[in-house]
Amino acid sequence: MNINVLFFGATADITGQRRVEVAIAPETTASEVSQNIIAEYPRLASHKIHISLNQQFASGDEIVRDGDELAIFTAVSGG
Amino acid sequence: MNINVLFFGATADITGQRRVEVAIAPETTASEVSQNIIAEYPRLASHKIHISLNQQFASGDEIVRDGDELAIFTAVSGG
Amino acid sequence: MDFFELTSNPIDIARVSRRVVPSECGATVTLDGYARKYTKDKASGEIRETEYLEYEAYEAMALKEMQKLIDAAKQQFEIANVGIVHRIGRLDIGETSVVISVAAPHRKPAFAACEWLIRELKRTVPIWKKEVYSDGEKWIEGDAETPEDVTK
Amino acid sequence: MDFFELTSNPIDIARVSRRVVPSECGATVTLDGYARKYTKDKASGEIRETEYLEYEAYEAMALKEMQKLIDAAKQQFEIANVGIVHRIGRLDIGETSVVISVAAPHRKPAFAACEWLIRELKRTVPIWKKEVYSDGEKWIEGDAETPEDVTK
Repeated sequence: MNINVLFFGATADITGQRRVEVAIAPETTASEVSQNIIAEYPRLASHKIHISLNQQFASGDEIVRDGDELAIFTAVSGG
Repeated sequence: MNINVLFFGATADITGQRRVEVAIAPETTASEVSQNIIAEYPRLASHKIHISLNQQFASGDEIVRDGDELAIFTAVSGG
Repeated sequence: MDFFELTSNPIDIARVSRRVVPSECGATVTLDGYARKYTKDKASGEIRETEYLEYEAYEAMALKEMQKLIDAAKQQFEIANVGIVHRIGRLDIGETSVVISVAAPHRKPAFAACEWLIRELKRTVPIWKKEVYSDGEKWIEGDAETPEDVTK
Repeated sequence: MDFFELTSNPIDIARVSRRVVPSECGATVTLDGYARKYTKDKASGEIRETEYLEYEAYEAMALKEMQKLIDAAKQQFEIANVGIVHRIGRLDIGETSVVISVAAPHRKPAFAACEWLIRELKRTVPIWKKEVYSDGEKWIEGDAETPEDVTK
């Protein structure tokens, strides 16, 4: 089971990528995915991290499914 | 002693003029001038009339002086 | 730099909003007021279709009042520059009658000042609007409290 | 008609503000946000001179969030049409990064909706700004409450 993880701005700079495919176990939550990624890239831990799942802001409790799109980013700063 | 009286918009339409020179007695107030004009053009009496003296809104108590510019108009409606 | 003008030419609102921007600013709020096709008569509630408008100004006094408004806005709000342009003469439906642009380092005072300026302009700047209909015309009398109603 | 766009071309704010105007309207309020030369670091208070900016968007989600903002604004305020255009890519100082125009029959809800829309856009639309200085660069993290901070 695979999902796509996207990075933008600061998180893309820190991870050195914009999109990775990640293999996940069944019943994994969005928050577990992002915690794993933060563990892999510890510099992310010094930022407030937000996530979206399938282009909606996510609380983290959501169970991710095969093919889902999860994005990991810092607080938005458009405008 | 003469002053210039100006009309705009509705008051210009009612009086049929935009500017008249009016002879006044010493110690005449702005309000007395406008009351005389309203008496001369009774259709003005059906409007709320505002006046300015020398390009400042006037309360009417001001004593007018030779050469003053007094304007008589309805509530402004720019914007 | 602040500016205020009366013009009988069409108003380019982008040009107005850009003239007020200094380098320490981040936001400009612009009000674009324009000739509306349908208006409701305040007394009768009747809806009338306007063919065109005419604005007339007591020009010398209007410019003085606009200067006063800008001075007062800059006292009250943390803003950098203000631009006001009011059109006079004949306006077709949809044409801009007034533009007020306020540039400020931060957007909140820009919104507050722009809203205050248009409210005060409608109350204190000696300009009058005539609505022309297919079957007549009418000088509009403002419903805001113009200073010093001498008949009361 | 409402619209919302991301663009990597310069924004013509007059065109944006005019696209939202129907014939029953009388006022359009427009916020023009642009790249500021001097910014104050929120933590250190230090003033830095920015050379240029770069905006990056999560485009598909940004467009969904912009649609939600417009729907919510039209529920809450008596407004007719909303236009939002956000620039992405590189912007020189003084160039417009975002325009929000709100047309309404009356100006008060237009002001209120425009101010609400920019506040919410800065909180919920996934776009990020990088400031580039002569000696470095920095991705700005918003100080508004972006939904659902998963680290707390």
